[in-house]
Amino acid sequence: MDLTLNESETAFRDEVRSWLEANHPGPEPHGDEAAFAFRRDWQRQMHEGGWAGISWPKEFGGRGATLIEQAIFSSEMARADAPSPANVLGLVMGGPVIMAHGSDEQKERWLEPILSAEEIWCQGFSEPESGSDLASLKTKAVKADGGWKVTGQKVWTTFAHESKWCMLVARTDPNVPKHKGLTYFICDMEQDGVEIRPLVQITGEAEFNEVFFEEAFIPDENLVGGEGNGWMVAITTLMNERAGLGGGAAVAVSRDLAALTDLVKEHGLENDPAIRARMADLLIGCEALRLGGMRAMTAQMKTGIPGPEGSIGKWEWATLNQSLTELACDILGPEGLERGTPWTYRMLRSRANSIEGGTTEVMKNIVAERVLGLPRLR
Amino acid sequence: MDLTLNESETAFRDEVRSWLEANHPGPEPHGDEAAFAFRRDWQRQMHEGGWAGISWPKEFGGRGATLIEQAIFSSEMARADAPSPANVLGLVMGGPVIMAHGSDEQKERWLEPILSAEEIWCQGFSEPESGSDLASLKTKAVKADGGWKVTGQKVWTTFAHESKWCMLVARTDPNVPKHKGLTYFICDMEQDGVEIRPLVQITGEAEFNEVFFEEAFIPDENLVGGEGNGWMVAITTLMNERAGLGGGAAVAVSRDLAALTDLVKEHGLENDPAIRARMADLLIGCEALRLGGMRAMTAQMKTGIPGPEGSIGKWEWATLNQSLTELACDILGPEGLERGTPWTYRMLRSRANSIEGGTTEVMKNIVAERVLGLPRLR
Amino acid sequence: MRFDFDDEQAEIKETARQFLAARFTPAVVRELAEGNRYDDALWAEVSELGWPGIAIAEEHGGQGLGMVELIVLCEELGYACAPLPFLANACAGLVLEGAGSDEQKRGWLAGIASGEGRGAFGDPDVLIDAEGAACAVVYGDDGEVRLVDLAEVDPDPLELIDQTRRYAKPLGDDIGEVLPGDFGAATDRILVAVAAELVGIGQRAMDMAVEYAKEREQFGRPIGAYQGVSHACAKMLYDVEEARSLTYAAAWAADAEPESLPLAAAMAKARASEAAWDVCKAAIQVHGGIGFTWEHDLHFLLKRARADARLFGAPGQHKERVAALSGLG
Amino acid sequence: MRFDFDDEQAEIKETARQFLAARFTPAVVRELAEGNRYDDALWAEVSELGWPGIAIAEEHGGQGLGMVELIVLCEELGYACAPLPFLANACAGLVLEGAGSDEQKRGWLAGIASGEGRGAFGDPDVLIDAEGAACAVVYGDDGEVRLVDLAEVDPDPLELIDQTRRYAKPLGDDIGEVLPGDFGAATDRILVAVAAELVGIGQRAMDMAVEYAKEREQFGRPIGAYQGVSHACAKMLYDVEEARSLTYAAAWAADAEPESLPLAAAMAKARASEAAWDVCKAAIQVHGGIGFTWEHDLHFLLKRARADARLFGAPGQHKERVAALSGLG
Repeated sequence: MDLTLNESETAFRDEVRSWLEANHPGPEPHGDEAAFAFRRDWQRQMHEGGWAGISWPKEFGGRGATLIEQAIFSSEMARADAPSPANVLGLVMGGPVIMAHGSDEQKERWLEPILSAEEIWCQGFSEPESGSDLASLKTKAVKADGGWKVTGQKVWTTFAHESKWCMLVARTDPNVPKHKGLTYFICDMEQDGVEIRPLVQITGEAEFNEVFFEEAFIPDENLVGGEGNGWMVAITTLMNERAGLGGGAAVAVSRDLAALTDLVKEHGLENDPAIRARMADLLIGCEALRLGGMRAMTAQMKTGIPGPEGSIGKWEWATLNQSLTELACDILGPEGLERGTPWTYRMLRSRANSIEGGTTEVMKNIVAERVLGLPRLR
Repeated sequence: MDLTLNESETAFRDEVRSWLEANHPGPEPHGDEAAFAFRRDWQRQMHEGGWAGISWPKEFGGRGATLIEQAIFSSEMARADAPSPANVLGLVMGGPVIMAHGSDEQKERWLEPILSAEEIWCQGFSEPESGSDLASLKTKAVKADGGWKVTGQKVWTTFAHESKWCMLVARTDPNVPKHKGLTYFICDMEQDGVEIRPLVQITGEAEFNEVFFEEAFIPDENLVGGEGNGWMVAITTLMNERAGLGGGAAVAVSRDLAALTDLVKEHGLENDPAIRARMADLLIGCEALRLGGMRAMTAQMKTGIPGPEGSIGKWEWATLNQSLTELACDILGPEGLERGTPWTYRMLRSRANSIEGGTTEVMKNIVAERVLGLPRLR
Repeated sequence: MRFDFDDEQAEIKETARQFLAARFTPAVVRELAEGNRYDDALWAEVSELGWPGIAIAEEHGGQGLGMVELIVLCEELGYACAPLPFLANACAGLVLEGAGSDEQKRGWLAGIASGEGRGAFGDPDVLIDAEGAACAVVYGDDGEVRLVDLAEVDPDPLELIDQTRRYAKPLGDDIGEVLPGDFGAATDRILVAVAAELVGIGQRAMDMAVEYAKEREQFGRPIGAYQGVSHACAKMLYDVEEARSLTYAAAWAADAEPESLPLAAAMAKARASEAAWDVCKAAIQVHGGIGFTWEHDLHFLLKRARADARLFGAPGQHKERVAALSGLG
Repeated sequence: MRFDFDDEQAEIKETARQFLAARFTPAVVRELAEGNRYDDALWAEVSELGWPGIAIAEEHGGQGLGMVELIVLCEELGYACAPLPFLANACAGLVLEGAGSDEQKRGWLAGIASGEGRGAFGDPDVLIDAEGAACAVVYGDDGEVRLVDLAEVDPDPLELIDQTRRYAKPLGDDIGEVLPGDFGAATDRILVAVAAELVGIGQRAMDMAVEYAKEREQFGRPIGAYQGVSHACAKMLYDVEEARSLTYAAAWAADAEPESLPLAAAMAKARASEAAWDVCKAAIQVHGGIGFTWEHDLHFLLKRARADARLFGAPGQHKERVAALSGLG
């Protein structure tokens, strides 16, 4: 047991830290388009520095970093309050799926532009009728000359309007059990059959989109992992997403807690026992999240696969972030009711934390069924 | 809307109150047997005063009191800290079931000795394998000459060793769906085929019993409500139980909260904000319980039947009593860990509150299905 | 002893429910909230029905009914999530009638009762429904309550997350004239009115969640068949019904047993604040992603619940008062 | 960076689990607990294995291992709910080694390490495992820690709900000799040891609940298929795993990064106390009626969890310390 960094890990951290110090692009500009361009530039810069594909094998242009190095990198990014790269989904999901299930031609075609942020990727899994029950999705792909025609609606798609490619799961065979008739495609977003509408959240911002496919064409060579294997390929993708979430979350919460501590003092509440007790619960929860992530990573290094324990981390994080932002608004009093202020925005935004990326109910199901071995109901 | 007593209700309350002042038998003696004899005497005294069968119609020897009068009576009993009558289950469940479903001969035979506590009644519903799923019970009754032979095991039977009669639900037809093969009997406990074993709880006390039936004989005339109608008859009984629980509960919690307030002060914690906040939650919860009971009673006076809202009251009470006794032990510090002291006993005892008389999970199911109309899963 | 509405009160409730459902359809609420504005015609219609003066004495132009009748309307306005300057006007009326001088009452109560000369309401943090109002009743930092002629001032708007109501920055303590009377009871009545609105908000969010849970299917079943959802809905009922019992009882106390009002009002406001907020959050969770979108109506309820819950004293303050009034000193 | 046990620690854990499962069968635990007594032969056997001295320096007759190894044993002893005077003896050893004079250490540590001259442990409220012990290390009301030769005193027994351990009334401040050293770090180590026992208790209660939820059928399904039960079990895992992470990390800090120990120990004790108590309560709820009976073993865990959670500082005290050490002063 060693919860500190060893010599080589420390060296790696120092390398990341000094690179970030030298290259941090400063605060993100206002406005969605400007911010996205900024992040695209930032990713290019990261890629030039060799940091964009930190978890990717070297043969595909990545850094081939160990799990620990990835965690260090995420922590340092959060610590430096560095912006996210523009192509998050390409880096965390798209690339890994192509590397795992794609053909050599597909790797050749897609991987480098993901790293360089030249081509942005988005995800087309969720549908209005298929949230937790992903396998029930209805978007269908019908065989056409040299490819497939896709019709249906996807939702909760981030950066769809900036994206060149969409990871799309569609039903190619309606006559087999629901998990078996799905196929995984990479769909070109720049075509007439694809319509994108912004989806405004309760925060007033449009972080996501709805995407409508009307006989959108996908050539055969953009099918990944074989016809009818879409469920299996998608699940791999989701596991990568959840594992990718780990590292930085606790650091981000910890940074927020430091800001919250300042806020408590600014409002002269540092001697209020109820506030102190709520702060202590958050501090303890944050430390448990951080340590749980380290334990899960250690286990993953041994077994090679991310375990279902990641579901606890997701659940912990959602709970923490909701409590934390609500406490901030409670402390702010009437100011915590003002529209558009940072904490108010975050408090509202946090309500989605227990829904996005798997609802807390689904996380509990996974823990019950896959960790505790309880019978499943479905 | 009038939350006070009107003139006649006030007169009734005064009558109860002065009768209780004049007749209160003092503190219960120690020891199970002595306490039971004491309660038997107390019930005789209540019966002589015309209070034992307060809710029973006058034609059956009761007082024929209105719902409000019953509630006033329960409140005054709790307020005076008067002991329970010995034959609670006979009064609250046995008598009402016989009055609703029994023959004239059965009424003639059983009702008066229930009121006078001459014959004590107990309940034989739950079985080790049938808790929340009561209809799955396995105790079977087989037709015999002039009656039935019963074999099986019941559990959670209160005062079985003091009882003359047991309200027993047994399976008389194993070949029909589970709810349909049950029959309701009144079984004589004073026979060789009935064996009673005390069931010790985590408190160290044996408040309940297990009862083993080995070809115990029940004559035909002790069948209530007709062969195969046991489920319907039992459900009536349970609704009576839950409605009977109402009135006094809030008064008892309120009395306990007053004691807790004294305890807080004795320990010099009246200025501890965390304690004050927990006390406020309990005070608010207790008042909500009291008021909810009044609303449910008003509704019942209109419709004539106790509604499923009673399930909320049971759930509220369990939550409150568990929090209340735990707070008391927290306040007591190490003294709250001492074996056998009143608050420690009650804290441990309260863990059953969310199980006995319908688990909190079952209460939530009832609320979801019968109040909110959500689909049932079973 | 009888804990329900009498026939007349039940009728007010039913009429209000139907009227508000017809006028404040989801589309209307959305349109008004998105513009953070009111529709004067709707206020005129409501005034025509006599709602603004429901609890104001007849001598001052009101209907002379009680707090119970007032909270019936507040609950239904919460249920409808109606953008209307009703609550602040009612609060102004309660305080002015309770603590104003005869002259102040003569000067302003009739306008409040008729709805033609509305009252705004404020405290040191926020001023509610000032635009278009004739006067404002304002709690000051110095413990006084003042009456302000709004013809003389032009408050700065304040944008809160709740867009179904209009807020402005506080006026400060250096304008207006102090109300001479004891406003303690009126303050408690205000708490009860807000609690009633919160009960209505909670009830609406619960109704929406339950309806959705019956319709939405996942894994081949309505999601309401899963205890993860159905038990959450049961808890909503538990919360809303506790808040409702306490609120109705506090309104009754205001009318019939004023010595019980301070404790009852504190309990009602504390419980209703937590209940409505918890129910709205849980309703979003039951809805999943769709409940988090602007196009769904839940967020108007969520935000109004949050504002009502945190304004007029946060739950912790009222719990402190419950403890103080219950023997803990 | 690597957060798991090394091979040797893992082996200690596995061996302890198996040894304790063989010795402390449910029947043995029940018999000892019902008599509120220990079995000297079992203590002798445990001493033979070197457990009492596992974290005591070799020069004082111990194994010279660290807190991590000690908490491995504490967790397994909690899991087995073993009636053994292990914890108090370990606490006495930690304090004496940390704050005793050379003479005090020479006089008593060897006995504590070998198990032949056990140490009792006390605070102003309670004295643990005094009967049969050679000495006691006692925290006084006056802020001093004293070493008491138990040959000179005969403590009065105290009956707590936890019958798997032996308690006595406190000795007071007027006997024994004050330990001269700084006992702060030792106090924190004690918290970590107790937290580890609580983790083991919680794990055992969870295991029992999960097993029962798989077997017990109601309404035609194992009850573990209902989310009312399965989500409760998932929450148990959440609680136990959070407590475990914090406890292991605090043990590591004690050995490798002492400056982090005070905060880590307070976090571990606060979280483990709440986790074990909540898990035990929830495990009874999952079991239903049977879990409330004396004949079921759950209550031994419940009561030990309650005692461990409330002694050594209740959760609220440790949270206060967390706040103080985290920048809130």
